[in-house]
Amino acid sequence: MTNFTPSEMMTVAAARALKNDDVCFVGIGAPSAACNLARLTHAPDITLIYESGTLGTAPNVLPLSIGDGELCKTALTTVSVPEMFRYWLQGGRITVGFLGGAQLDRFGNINTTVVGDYDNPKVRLPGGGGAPEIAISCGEIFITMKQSLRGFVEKLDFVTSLGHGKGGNDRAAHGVTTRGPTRLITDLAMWEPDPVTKEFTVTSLHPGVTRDQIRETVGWKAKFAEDVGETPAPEALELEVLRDLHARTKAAHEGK
Amino acid sequence: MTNFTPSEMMTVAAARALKNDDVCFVGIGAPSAACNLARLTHAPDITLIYESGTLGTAPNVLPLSIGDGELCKTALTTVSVPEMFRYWLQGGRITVGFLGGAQLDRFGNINTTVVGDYDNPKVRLPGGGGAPEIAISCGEIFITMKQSLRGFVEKLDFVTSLGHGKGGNDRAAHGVTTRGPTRLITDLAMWEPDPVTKEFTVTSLHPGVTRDQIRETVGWKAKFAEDVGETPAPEALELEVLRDLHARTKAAHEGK
Amino acid sequence: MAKFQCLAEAVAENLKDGDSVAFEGFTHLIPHAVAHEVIRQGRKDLTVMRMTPDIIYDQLIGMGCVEKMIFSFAGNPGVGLLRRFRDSLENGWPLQVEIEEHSHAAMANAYEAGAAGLPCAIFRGYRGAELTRVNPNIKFIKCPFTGEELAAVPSLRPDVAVIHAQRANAKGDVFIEGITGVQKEAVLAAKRSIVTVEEIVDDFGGISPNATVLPSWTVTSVVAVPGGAHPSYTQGYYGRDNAAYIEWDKVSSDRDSFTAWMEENVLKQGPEVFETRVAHLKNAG
Amino acid sequence: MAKFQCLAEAVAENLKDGDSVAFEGFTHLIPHAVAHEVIRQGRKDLTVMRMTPDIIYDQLIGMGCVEKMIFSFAGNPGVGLLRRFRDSLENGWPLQVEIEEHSHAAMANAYEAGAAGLPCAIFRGYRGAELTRVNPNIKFIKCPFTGEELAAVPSLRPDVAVIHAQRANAKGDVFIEGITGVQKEAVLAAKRSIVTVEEIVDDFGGISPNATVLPSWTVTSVVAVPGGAHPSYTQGYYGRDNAAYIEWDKVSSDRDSFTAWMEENVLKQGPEVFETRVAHLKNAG
Repeated sequence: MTNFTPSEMMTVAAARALKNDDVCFVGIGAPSAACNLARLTHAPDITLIYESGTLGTAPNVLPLSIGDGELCKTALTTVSVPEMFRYWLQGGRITVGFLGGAQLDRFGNINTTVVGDYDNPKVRLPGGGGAPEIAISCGEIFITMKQSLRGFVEKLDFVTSLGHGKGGNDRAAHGVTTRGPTRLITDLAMWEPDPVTKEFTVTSLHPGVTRDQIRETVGWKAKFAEDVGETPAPEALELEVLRDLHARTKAAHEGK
Repeated sequence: MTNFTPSEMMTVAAARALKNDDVCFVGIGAPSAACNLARLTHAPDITLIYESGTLGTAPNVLPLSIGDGELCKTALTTVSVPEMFRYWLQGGRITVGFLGGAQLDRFGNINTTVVGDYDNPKVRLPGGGGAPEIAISCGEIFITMKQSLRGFVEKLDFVTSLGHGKGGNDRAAHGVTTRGPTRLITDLAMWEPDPVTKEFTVTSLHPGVTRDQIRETVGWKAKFAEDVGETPAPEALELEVLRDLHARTKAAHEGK
Repeated sequence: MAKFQCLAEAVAENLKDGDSVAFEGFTHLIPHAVAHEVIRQGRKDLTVMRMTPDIIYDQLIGMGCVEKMIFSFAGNPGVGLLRRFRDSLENGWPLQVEIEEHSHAAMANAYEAGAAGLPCAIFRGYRGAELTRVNPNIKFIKCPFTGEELAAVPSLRPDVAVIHAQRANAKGDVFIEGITGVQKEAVLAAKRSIVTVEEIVDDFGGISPNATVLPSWTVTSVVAVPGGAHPSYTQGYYGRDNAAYIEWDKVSSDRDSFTAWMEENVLKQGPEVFETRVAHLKNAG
Repeated sequence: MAKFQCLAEAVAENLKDGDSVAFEGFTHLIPHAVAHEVIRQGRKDLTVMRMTPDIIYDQLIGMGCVEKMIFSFAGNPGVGLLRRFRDSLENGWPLQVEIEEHSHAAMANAYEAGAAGLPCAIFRGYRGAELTRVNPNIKFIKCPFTGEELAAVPSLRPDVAVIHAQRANAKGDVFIEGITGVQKEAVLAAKRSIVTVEEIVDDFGGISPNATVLPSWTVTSVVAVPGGAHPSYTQGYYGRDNAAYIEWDKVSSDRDSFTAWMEENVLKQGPEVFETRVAHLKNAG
């Protein structure tokens, strides 16, 4: 077996969850790597959309920012940002949206706004950006985040975007009809919401990861599914494509 | 003095009312001829906009329809129809809008919807099209119509678009802040609303037209301003440019 | 993903009796070929919508395909009235068409709201206009910040949008340019869509990075019908057949000449006839 | 009609203390040169707005020009947080900036509504999101047809919009392509606008009939500032200076290094320096 990092495992696992006919609203960082890895391996026809307006883009290197020229140059077309949020996101055309954040709770609610009190912040984070409406308008949401006690918290300091709310039917009670977070893909495991309570439950551990590692990196009492499998390790091809992508990206961002 | 037709007088008079820095929302027919005559004579920088989406167009021949290719080919750019009605008309960017119709009343209200009862029409007309919002969104409205008892009526069968309503401050009472009809340009005369009552009043007769001719072609008791002037006859250059435009248009529409 | 189909198949699969259908186009790119196929297939009870219903709606109404029409300007552009539409409304021939009438601004906003997945559109409109009396689908709401009253109309979300465009590429993406009207909005607002194109190319080549393109996955069916907009025009391909619009005024002036014309020019023909109809208009494109 | 001006004049005439200003751009075409001129002229008490305030807002805030910021994502894109913005919010240095915070969808809709002359925008948003608790400019209205609750925000109508674009022609019309963000909306929503361009050409030549063009009469001032978007990029001219964005994280990390950098790179410079800054990025455009 090839060696791989937990980050690589997370990206590969996220990529595998995408289908050839998905239409993805892609964020910068891990989601961008995962979506493009999927495009370069098993899902060549996947549609990638970045909120800057680029429809059906196929970047050769990963963008540093959501509006890099590479995204526009390789896109089918580029629309204005109001159109992106009205016709494409709110229009219900996105099958999978990616989210991540500074804090996550067990129901997939996310905070990217503030640590501490909103009016008296300890750490002022960038804010929601597209997240509040990505969270409610995409068919389903995949969350990618590295596990840590600082990030996986019992209670969010601020609810930037809705996941399953307080669990159960709370999401629907907010008038939201999309599925919300259906997968949480971390550097250690795959999680899925419990069908009834909607609390995230570990369904698969990445190779070599123990249940204790999960418990020690999550600020709530982690739950495990009845059958917890092992995530298949990244294949040689997946790693090769991903590493090539990162190498091209690094070269490009450093000015070649 | 050159001979000219009442139609030509009407078009020339309407053209003269336009200024070089006007932004006009142009309708098909007389307004289109007037706007392009202005552009080809004293107002070379006038901005012409057709509701099909063409911004800053300069057609070499008059369009038969509001969306002829000639309008797009000679335009600065062409936008979608929703954008036209949202950003350009509702956005308050038009200084002069042109309207006409099947029926007009003394306050500049217009009917292009139906003769007879709406639910049981004697003649079903095309309908309002852009008129209801042109009437309220443009800085001011010029009405061009040939005078006739059938068209200039005491009471409209249907109010398609608002002029000065019931007169006086009625327009403002509808929450409308634009000036509304400021000129009525016919084949016989120039009319302007009375500053207080807002009823159209003849301010100038076209050459050779008598007051009786006005009275006989208007279905209400026509009012005349204290000083009624004579509209200057079309100049040779105006007629030449207008006739050339019509000749080019006729040749083009008949397939050259 | 868009399916490449022949016209008969595209209509048979996607456009059913009782559907609501937008055959959109604003003078430019009006999808005549599809409307004729719908007439040949004898569709009934359609709710048709369009800002500027013109000849094809006159034809659909005259042939008895239409139950209801939602519109803002029903005329033969630059020529006059729609005589089959009038005959239906004034005399009930062949059927009494129900109408829902709006202004252009209302329809444009309603398509836009449909494309945006909203239930309604708001705009500054209809002040002092009498359509508010006869159309219950015009309401007013208050801006929650300024108190200003704004008009509201339900969004338009047809079962089927039908448009004509310049080109599709091999994947079924659709490229439109020139006067684009509300066609993009109509397709995005609809459940299904049929797009006829002048030609199918491998790829679009050097178009603008901001070109109007409908991705293949937003389109249901793509059909190559060269000349398919005739007597309307397709910028870059052929000019508008103004003579045909003027002729229509005469053809449609009575029921017999209308019926005979439809028999000869629509019922007995197929989509391939459109290419020959635009042959003499190529220079004007 | 747009006036052709030099940058100092354009800012002095159009952008006053206390104005509300949108320096818009979505990664692409960010109007850095104008922001630097505003800092040099010492503007105060500005209300600045932008979907994605980044380095220039960090600089404006750090230099004490800003009273209030309306925004939806305040980060150094792809790099991290905005350290001068944080220092203001967390420690009040040099001033405590007031914030009005929205989501991207809200801001995009609010600019769109501003361009459309409406007092507010409605959209399906903010459900279950806590910004509704802290921002009184988020309200909800009911669709009068379906009863669905929709979010409403006031439209954005700045005193001044500032953007950077590829080209103006001799009349002062402005051409933009690539990622156009909300720049067109910002200009149309604003009372006045300053547009810097890479070059002024006689005419635009063979651009698309549907190109994004702001007519001269919608623009107040046009200024040629080659490289004026640096370290952002201008498609077709030069690439993004990613290294500068990464460097900013360090420069802005403390007050002294920030102040020294601004002195050296902004206060002591003029708009002509931008052309030299993009010289090494031309291949990447």
